[in-house]
Amino acid sequence: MSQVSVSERAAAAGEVPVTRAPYFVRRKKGITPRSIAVLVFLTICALFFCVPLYVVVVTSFKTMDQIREGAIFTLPHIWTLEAWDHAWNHACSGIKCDGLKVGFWNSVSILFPSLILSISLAMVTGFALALWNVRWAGGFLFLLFICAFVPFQIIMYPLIVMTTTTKIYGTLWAVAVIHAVLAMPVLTLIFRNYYKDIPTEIMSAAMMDSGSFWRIFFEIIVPMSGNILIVVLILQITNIWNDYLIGVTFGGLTGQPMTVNLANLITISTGTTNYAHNMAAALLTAIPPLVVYFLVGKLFVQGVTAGAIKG
Amino acid sequence: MPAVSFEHIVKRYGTVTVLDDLNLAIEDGDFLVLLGPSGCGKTTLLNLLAGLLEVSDGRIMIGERDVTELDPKDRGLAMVFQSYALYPTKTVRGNLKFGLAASKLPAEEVERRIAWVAKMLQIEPLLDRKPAQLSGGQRQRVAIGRAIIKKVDVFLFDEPLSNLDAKLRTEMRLEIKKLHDELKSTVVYVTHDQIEAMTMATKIAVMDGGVIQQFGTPDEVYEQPANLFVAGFIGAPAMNMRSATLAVKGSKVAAVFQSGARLDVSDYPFQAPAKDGLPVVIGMRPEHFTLGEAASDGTAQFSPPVLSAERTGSDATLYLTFEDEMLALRVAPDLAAGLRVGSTVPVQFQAGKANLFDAQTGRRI
Amino acid sequence: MPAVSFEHIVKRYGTVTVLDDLNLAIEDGDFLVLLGPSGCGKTTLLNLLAGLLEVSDGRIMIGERDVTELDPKDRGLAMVFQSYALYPTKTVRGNLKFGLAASKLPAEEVERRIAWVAKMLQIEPLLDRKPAQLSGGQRQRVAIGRAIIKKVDVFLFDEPLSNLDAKLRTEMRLEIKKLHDELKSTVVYVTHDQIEAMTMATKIAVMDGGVIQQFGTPDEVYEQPANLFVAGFIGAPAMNMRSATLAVKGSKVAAVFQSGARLDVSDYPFQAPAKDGLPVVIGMRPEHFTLGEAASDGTAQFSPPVLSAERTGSDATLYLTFEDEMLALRVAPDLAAGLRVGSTVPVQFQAGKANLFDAQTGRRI
Amino acid sequence: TDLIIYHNWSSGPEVAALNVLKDGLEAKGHTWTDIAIPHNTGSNVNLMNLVTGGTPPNVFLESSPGVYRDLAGLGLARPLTEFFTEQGILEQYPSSVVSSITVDGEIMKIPTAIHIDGMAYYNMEVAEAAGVDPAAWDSLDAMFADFQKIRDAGYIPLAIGGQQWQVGYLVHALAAATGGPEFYNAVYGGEPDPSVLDSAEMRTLLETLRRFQQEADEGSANREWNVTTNMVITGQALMQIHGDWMKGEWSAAGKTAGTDFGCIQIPGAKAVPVTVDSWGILGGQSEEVDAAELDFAAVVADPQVQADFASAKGSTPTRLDAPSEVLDACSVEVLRILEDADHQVPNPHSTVDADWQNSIWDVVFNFWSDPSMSVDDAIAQIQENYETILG
Amino acid sequence: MRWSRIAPQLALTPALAITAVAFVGSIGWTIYLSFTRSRRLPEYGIDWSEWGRQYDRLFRDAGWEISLRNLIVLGLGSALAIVFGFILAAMIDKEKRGESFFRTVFLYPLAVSLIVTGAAWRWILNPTLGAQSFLRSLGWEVDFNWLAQGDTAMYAIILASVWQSAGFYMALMLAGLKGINTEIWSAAKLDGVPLWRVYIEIIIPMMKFTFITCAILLSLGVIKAYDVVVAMTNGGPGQSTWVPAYFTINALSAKSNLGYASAAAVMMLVITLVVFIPLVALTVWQQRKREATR
Ligand SMILES: Nc1ncnc2c1ncn2[C@@H]1O[C@H](COP(=O)(O)OP(=O)(O)OP(=O)(O)O)[C@@H](O)[C@H]1O
Ligand SMILES: Nc1ncnc2c1ncn2[C@@H]1O[C@H](COP(=O)(O)OP(=O)(O)OP(=O)(O)O)[C@@H](O)[C@H]1O
Ligand SMILES: [Mg+2]
Ligand SMILES: [Mg+2]
Repeated sequence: MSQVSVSERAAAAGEVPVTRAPYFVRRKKGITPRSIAVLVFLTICALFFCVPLYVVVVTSFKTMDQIREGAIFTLPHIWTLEAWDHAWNHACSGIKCDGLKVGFWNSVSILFPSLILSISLAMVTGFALALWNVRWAGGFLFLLFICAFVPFQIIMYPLIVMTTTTKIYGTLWAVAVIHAVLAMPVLTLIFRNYYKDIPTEIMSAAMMDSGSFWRIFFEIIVPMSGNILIVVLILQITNIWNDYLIGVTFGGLTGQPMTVNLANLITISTGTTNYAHNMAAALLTAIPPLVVYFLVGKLFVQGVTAGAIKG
Repeated sequence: MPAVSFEHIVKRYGTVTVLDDLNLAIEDGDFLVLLGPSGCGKTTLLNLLAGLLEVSDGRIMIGERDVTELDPKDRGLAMVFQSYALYPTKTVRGNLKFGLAASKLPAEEVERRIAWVAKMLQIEPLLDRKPAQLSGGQRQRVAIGRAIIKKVDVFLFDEPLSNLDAKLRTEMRLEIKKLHDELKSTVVYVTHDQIEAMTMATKIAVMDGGVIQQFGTPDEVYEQPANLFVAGFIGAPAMNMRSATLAVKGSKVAAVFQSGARLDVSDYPFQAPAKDGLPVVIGMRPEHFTLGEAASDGTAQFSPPVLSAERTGSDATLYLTFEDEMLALRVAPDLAAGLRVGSTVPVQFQAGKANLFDAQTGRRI
Repeated sequence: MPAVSFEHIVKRYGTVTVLDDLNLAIEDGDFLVLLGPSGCGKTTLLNLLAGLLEVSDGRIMIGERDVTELDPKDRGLAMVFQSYALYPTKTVRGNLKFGLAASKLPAEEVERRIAWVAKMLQIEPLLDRKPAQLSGGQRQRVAIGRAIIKKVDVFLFDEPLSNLDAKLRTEMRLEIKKLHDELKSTVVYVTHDQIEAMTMATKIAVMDGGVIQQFGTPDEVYEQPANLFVAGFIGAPAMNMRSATLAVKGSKVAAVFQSGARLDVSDYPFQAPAKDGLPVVIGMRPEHFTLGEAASDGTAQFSPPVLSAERTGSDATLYLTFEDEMLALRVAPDLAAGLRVGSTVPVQFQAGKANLFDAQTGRRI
Repeated sequence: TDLIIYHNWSSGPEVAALNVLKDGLEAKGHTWTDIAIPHNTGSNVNLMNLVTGGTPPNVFLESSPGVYRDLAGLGLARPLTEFFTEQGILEQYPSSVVSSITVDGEIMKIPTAIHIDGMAYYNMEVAEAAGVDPAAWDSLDAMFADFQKIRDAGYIPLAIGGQQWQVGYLVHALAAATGGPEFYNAVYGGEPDPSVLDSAEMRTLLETLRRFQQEADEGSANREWNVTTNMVITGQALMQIHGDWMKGEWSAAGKTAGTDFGCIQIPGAKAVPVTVDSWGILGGQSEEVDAAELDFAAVVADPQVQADFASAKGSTPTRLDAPSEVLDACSVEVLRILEDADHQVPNPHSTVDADWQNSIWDVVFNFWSDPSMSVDDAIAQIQENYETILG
Repeated sequence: MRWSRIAPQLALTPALAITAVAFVGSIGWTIYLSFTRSRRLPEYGIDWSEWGRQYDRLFRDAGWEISLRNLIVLGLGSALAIVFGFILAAMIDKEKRGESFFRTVFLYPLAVSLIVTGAAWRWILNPTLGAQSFLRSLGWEVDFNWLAQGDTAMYAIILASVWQSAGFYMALMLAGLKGINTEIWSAAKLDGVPLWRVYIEIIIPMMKFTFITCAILLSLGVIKAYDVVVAMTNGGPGQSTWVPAYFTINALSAKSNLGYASAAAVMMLVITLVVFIPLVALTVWQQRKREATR
C-alpha cells in the first residue's frame, strides 16, 4: 500500500483530515495471535460463567411443557411471563400464597437497618482503632482478627438464646442485628486497614484544628471513605441479601428474608416441581444484588484496587 | 509571642529512646529551624511540642504555661505539614473554617478571618476549590492559611516545602519569611534542607541522633560549626575534611597533613591554646579556595591534579585529588572550562577560614 | 558505539499527539541528556527508542540499523529506570543474571560478567542480598549493573537519580560519568534536573511540549539559550527577564526598559541586524551582576531598592525590586550581610552577557 | 381468638388439607395465623427457638416425643388425655395411632391423618402394558422376579428417589415388612434393643435394601420425591414404593385410585409403619387461649373434618368412624390393613430419639450410595452409633 | 486532662461489648455446652466422669471423618479458584480489550446467592436434563454425572464454589497486578525474558502478599462452607459431601443434639485456629518485612 493511497482513503472516508502523508511506510500491526488466543480463552471463560445465569433466565420464561422436553439450553418456544407473575404474587409458603413479594419486603427491611448498623459500628470502631492512640488497641485488634475467623456455628446457639432473652428473636430486628454483629469484626478490620492509610498528617492537622472525635469523624473521615464504603456496601448488600442461614435461624415467625421464602419454594419435597416458577423466583431473589453489581461493580474493582481489602 | 522551652525531654518508642534529656529554649519571635538528617528526631520533637505525641519524660513550656499534659488543640499553636495535610474533601474555605473548629468563634468572625487570610495569601479566587484542584504552591498557601487563621503565637512547620519544585520552593521561602516578619510570631520550622535553614532561620538547631549538635544563628553554624557533624552537614558541596597534626612553634601554629604539606593556622581563633602534636581534622570550604599562584600571606598553596570538573550553570565545582582523596573547589565556570583532567593546578586556601576539630572528640578547637 | 537518530517521529496516544515530527541525531559516544519539564515527552521518546512503545510514524536508527520494528530485546540497548525496577524477589546476582536472560550465554561467561560488573560497581559483597536489603545508592548501582552487564553500546537512563538524596545524587552523577568515559558507549539520559544535565551531558536536548527547543552542548544551552523557554528553564536562581525595546542608533544599540532605563547592548552578538523599535525581552543571569559603583564601559548601572537577601551558605541571593518586579542577584555572602531591606544599592550588569529575545517569537535574536 | 399454627407443609395437597382445618377453626370464631417452616431445615430446633424465645406458636405439627418432654420441662406441655377420654374419641383410633400420640403415658398430640409409610403405588396402564399384576405379588421375591419383564416392555420397574429421607423411609418400611413388629420395635421403639442390631432380620433388611438400590435407574441419585412420583404418574415407571402421601400427587394429577393407579402394601409385609400426622398444643396459656386451642383439637378430631382432610391430602382418616363415602379405594385398603392391630407399628419419628433415628438414616443412606459397602460394615456402624448415642 | 485519650475509648465500647458478649462469651458458652449432654435444650450439668463423651463420639463418627476429608478436598479444589482467578486477572491485565466487560462477567456470581444458582448447577449436572444429555445430543460421549456418585459429588461442589469465587479472587489479583510497577514489565521486556518466566519468577513472587490474603479468605470460606453444600447436594449421596459446617448444623437440627453440635463447632474453631495461626503469622511477618524495607 503506497503512502498516497493511505491518505486518499482516509480523506475519502471523511476521517480526521490527515494533513500530511506518513514519512515511512509501516506495516500496519493488527491484533496479534496471542491477543486472539487470550480473547478466545477469556470469552470461553465468560461463557462458562454465564451458563447458570443463562439457564435460569431462559427457563424462567419457558412453559412447563417445554421444560419437560429436557433441553435446558434451548430458548423458549413461547416467551411467557406467567412464571414471574406467579413467583412474585402467588407462590405459596405454607398456606399463604402471597408470593415472594412478602419476603422481598422483609429482605429490604432487614437490609437497611443491618447495613446502617454494621457499617456505622465498623466505621467508628475502625476509625478509633486506626487513628487514635488507644493503649489496648493492639490487643483488641488481635481479638477482632480471631473473631473474624470464628465459624458462625460456634456462636450460633448462644446468639439464639441471647436474642430470645432480649425478646427480639423471630423479628426482622433479630436478623438485622445478628448480621451487624457477625459482620462487625471483618468490616472493622477492613475499615481499620483503610484508615491506617490515611496520612497521619491529616489526622494530626485535625487533632490540632478540632480535637473532637466525632467532629473529625463526621467532617473529615466519613467524606474520605467513599471508596471503601462502596466496596463494603456491595459486600454487605450481597451478603445480607443472599444470606440464608441467619435468616432461617433467627427470622422465626415474621422475619424471614426472601432467600428463605425461595428455599421453601424450591425445596418443597412434594407436588410437581414447576421449574419455571422456581427459576423465576430465584431470579427475582437475585435481581437486587445483580443490579447493584452491574451498576457499581466498576467502583468495586476500583475500590479493591485502591487498597480497600488487604490482609 | 511566647518563648518555647523544652526541659529534659525524653521520648521513647517502646524500648527505643529517640530523644534523651533534650533541652532547648527559644525566645519570643524567634524563627527556629530544626535541621538534621533524616531520622534524627526533628519531627518527633515538633510533634511533642504540638502534643501529637506524648513525652516519656520532661516538660514543655509555652510562655508561662506548662503544656505537657494538654491536648493539641489547647496548646495555642498551629502547624503546617510537609504534605500540606489539607482535608481533601473540603473546599479551601472548608479547610480554613475547620482550622477554627476548636475555637467556637461567631460566624462573622470566622468569615472575617477567612477573608483576611485569603487576602494575605492571595487565595481569594480559590476559596471554593477542592485541594485536588490546586497546584502545589497553592496548596501550600492554603495549608499556611489554615495555620495562621487561628491567630496563635507559635507556628510549627514540618518540612513544608520539601514537596515543591525548586522554583516554588524559593518563592514560598520568601513568603514564609515575610509572614514571620509581619505576624511577629514564634516559629519552629523543621527541615533537612540546609538552604532553607540558612535563609530563613534566626536560630538553627542542628540535630543528629536525637541530640542537638549546635544551636546558634545561621552564620555561627555555617562559619563556626561546633563539631565535625555540623561542619560536614552544612554546605554544598560539603566542606573538605583532612586529617592533620598540629605543630606548635611559639606563636606559630601549623597543621601538618599526612603527606607532609603544611597549613599555617596561627590566625585561627583557638578556643583553648593549641597543643603540639594534637591530631586534628581540618575543614576547608570549597569556596575558600582560589585558583592560581599568589604568594600573599596566610594562604596555603597546593598543586593537586584535576579529577573532574562539573559545570552547574552559574558556577562550577572542580574536583582535585589531594591527600589521596577528593577535594571539591568552587570556581568560576570560565576558569573550570580550561582545565584538563589529569593536569595539575595551583590552588590557594585562605587559612584564616579553616575550621579545626579535635580528631578524637570531633569538637571544634 | 553507534549513532542514534530519530527521524520524523510521531507519537500519538489515541487522539493526543505527544510528539509530532521530531528529529534528533546524536553521534557515537555522545552523552545526550533529554531535559525538560514534567510531561514534555521525555520518557515517551526514550521508550520509543527502547521499543517499549511503538512509534505512530517515523523511523528510529541505531547505527546503520533501522530498529523501528524490532522487539526491545533485539535493539541492542540497555536501560536504567527511575525506580530502578529491580526484580524484588531475586537477589542481586539473580537480577544481573536476568539481564542476560535473552542472550543465552554459557554459564561461565555469565559468571565472568557478573564478577566484572560487581567489581566495577563495587557491589561484590551485596551479590546475595535482595534489593530490599540495599540502600538507595546500592540499588542504583545494581540497576546500572543490570544494564551494563549486557555489554551493549547504547544505554538509556530514565531519571535514574531522582529518587536519591542530594549527596548520593552527586556521587552517582560522578560515577555514571566515569562509566560513560570507561565504556565509551552512547548514552541517552532523561532528567528534569538541570544540574544533572549541565554536569553530565556532552549534548543536551531541551524539550518542551513534545518539541525540541534547543539541541547543543551544555555551555551553548546555558550561555546562548535559543529561546525564552530554554532561558527561563535553565539556571537557578532563574534568569531575570525584562521587556524592553531596541533603540538603534548607527552602530550603537540600546535596550530601553519600560521605566526608561537603558542598557547598552552594542556588544551583543546579534544574529541578524538589530531593528529599531523591536520589542525584546532581555535575560540577565543573577551571577552577571555586581554590586557597587563602577563607571567601566559596557556595564549598565541601576540603583533599585532591596527586597530581601538570602544567605545560602557559600553564597547569597539578593532580591531587588526593579521595573516593579523581583530581580535576583548572586552576590558574595559578606556583601549581602550589610544590606538593609528597603535601602537601595547600586548594581551593575555586564551588558555583554545579556541575552536578547524577540518578544513576539520568543527566539533569540 | 388468634391461634398461631406452626407446620412445615407446603405442597399443594398439604395446603388444601390445611385449609380444611382452617375453615373449621374459623367457623368456631377463631383466626388462623400461619408459620410455615421449610422441610429440611431442622424444624424442631426452630420450634424450640420460638418457644424459648417467648413467641411460641399455639399449635404445632410435631411428632417427636422429645419435643413434648422438653415442653413439659418448660411447663408448657398441654396433656390431652382428659380431653380425649371425655369426648370418647380414643376408641375410634387404631392402636398404632394411640401409641403414637402417647408420650410417657399421657396423650399429648392430636392425630389428624394416617399414612402408611411403605405402600406400593403402581400405574395400572403400565402394569397392563407390561403384563404384570402387582396385586398378585405375595413376596418381594415375586415382585423382583417380574422386573425383567417390565424392563423388556420398556418401563422402569421401580422409581426410586435419591434423597436421604426417601431412603430412610424406605428402610423403616422394609424393616416392618421384612422384620416384623418385634424387630421393628426393637430398632425404632422408645427403648431400642442393641441385640437385634446384628440379627438375621437386620441382615435381610440391608440385603433387601441393596437389592432395591441395584434396581434403581441411572437418574435416581439426588432425585426428588415428587419427580420420582411423577415418573410413575406419567407412565415412565411402573411403581414407587414409599409413603402413601404420594396419593396426593396422583389426585392432583387428576387420576383416580382403582382405575388409573393401584395400591398395595409392600408384598409379603409382616407389618406396616404408620405415620400419624399430629398436632401438639401449647400449655400454660390463658383460659381463653386454652379454650381456643381445645377448639382446634375438636376440629381436628371431628369425623367429617377428618374425612375432608384425608381426601384433600391423600391420607387416611385417623378415625375408624370417619364417613366412608369420601374414601377412595386406597384409603379403604389402608383402613383394611390397619384393622389388624398386630400388623402395624408407629413411625419412628413419633417414638424414637431423633439422634438415634438420624444416625440410622446416615448409615443406610451411605449404604445406599456406596455399592461397595457391605452389610457387615453397615451393621458395625449402626452398633457403634448405638454405643455412642444410647449406650 | 486529655480528652483525646478518653473519647476513642468511649467510641470503642460498643464494639468491645459486642466482642465480649457475642464472640468471647458465646464461644465460652459453646465450649462449655460441648462438655454437657445437652440435647434439644441446654443442660448445664457436666458429668465429670465422661466430660469428653461428645468429643469421643465425634472422633469415632464416620460422618465427621468424611467431613474432615471433604474439608481438605474442598480446600484443595477451591484453591483452583485462586489459580483461575490469577490466570483471568493476568489475561485481563495484559489484554486491555474488553477489560470491564470481562471483569463484570467474572464478578457477577459473587452477587448471586448459591441458594439461587445451586438450583441451576444441579440442573446442569443432572444426567438426563442437563449438560450431559446436551453434549451427548451433540454426539460427544461424555460422563458428566458428578452428583450421582459419592466419589465425584465433591467435584460438583468444587465446581460451583470455584465458579462463584473465582471472580472475587480475580478482582484481588487484578488489584495486585496493578500495584506492580510498570517499569518492572519494561525491564523484563528489555531483558528479553519470556513472558511465562516473568510471571513465574518475578510477578508471582512479588504478589506473595496478595496470594496469602487470597489464601486466608479462601480457607475462611472453605471452613464456613454451608450454603454451597445445601444447595448442591444437601450432603448426599450418603454422607459423601458432608463438611464440618454441615455436620454441625445437622447435629443441631436433624440430630437435635446441642452438646454434640457444640463439640463439632468447637472442633471447627480448633481447625480454624490451626489453619489460621500460621497463615496470619506469615502475613504479619510479611507485613513487618515490607514495612521495614519501606
Ligand atoms: N512510631 C515510631 N515507632 C518507633 N520508632 C519511631 C516511630 N516514629 C519515629 N521513630 C524513629 O524515631 C526516629 C526519629 O524519627 P523522626 O520522624 O522524628 O525523624 P525526622 O528527623 O523527622 O526524619 P525525617 O527527616 O526523615 O522526617 C527515627 O529513627 C525513627 O525511626
Ligand atoms: N499512555 C498514555 N496515554 C495518554 N497520554 C499519555 C500516556 N503516556 C504519557 N502520556 C502523555 O504524554 C505526555 C508525555 O509523557 P511523558 O511520560 O513522556 O512525559 P515526561 O517528559 O517523561 O514527564 P516526567 O518528567 O513527568 O516523567 C504527557 O502529557 C502525558 O500526559
Ligand atoms: Mg520528619
Ligand atoms: Mg518521565
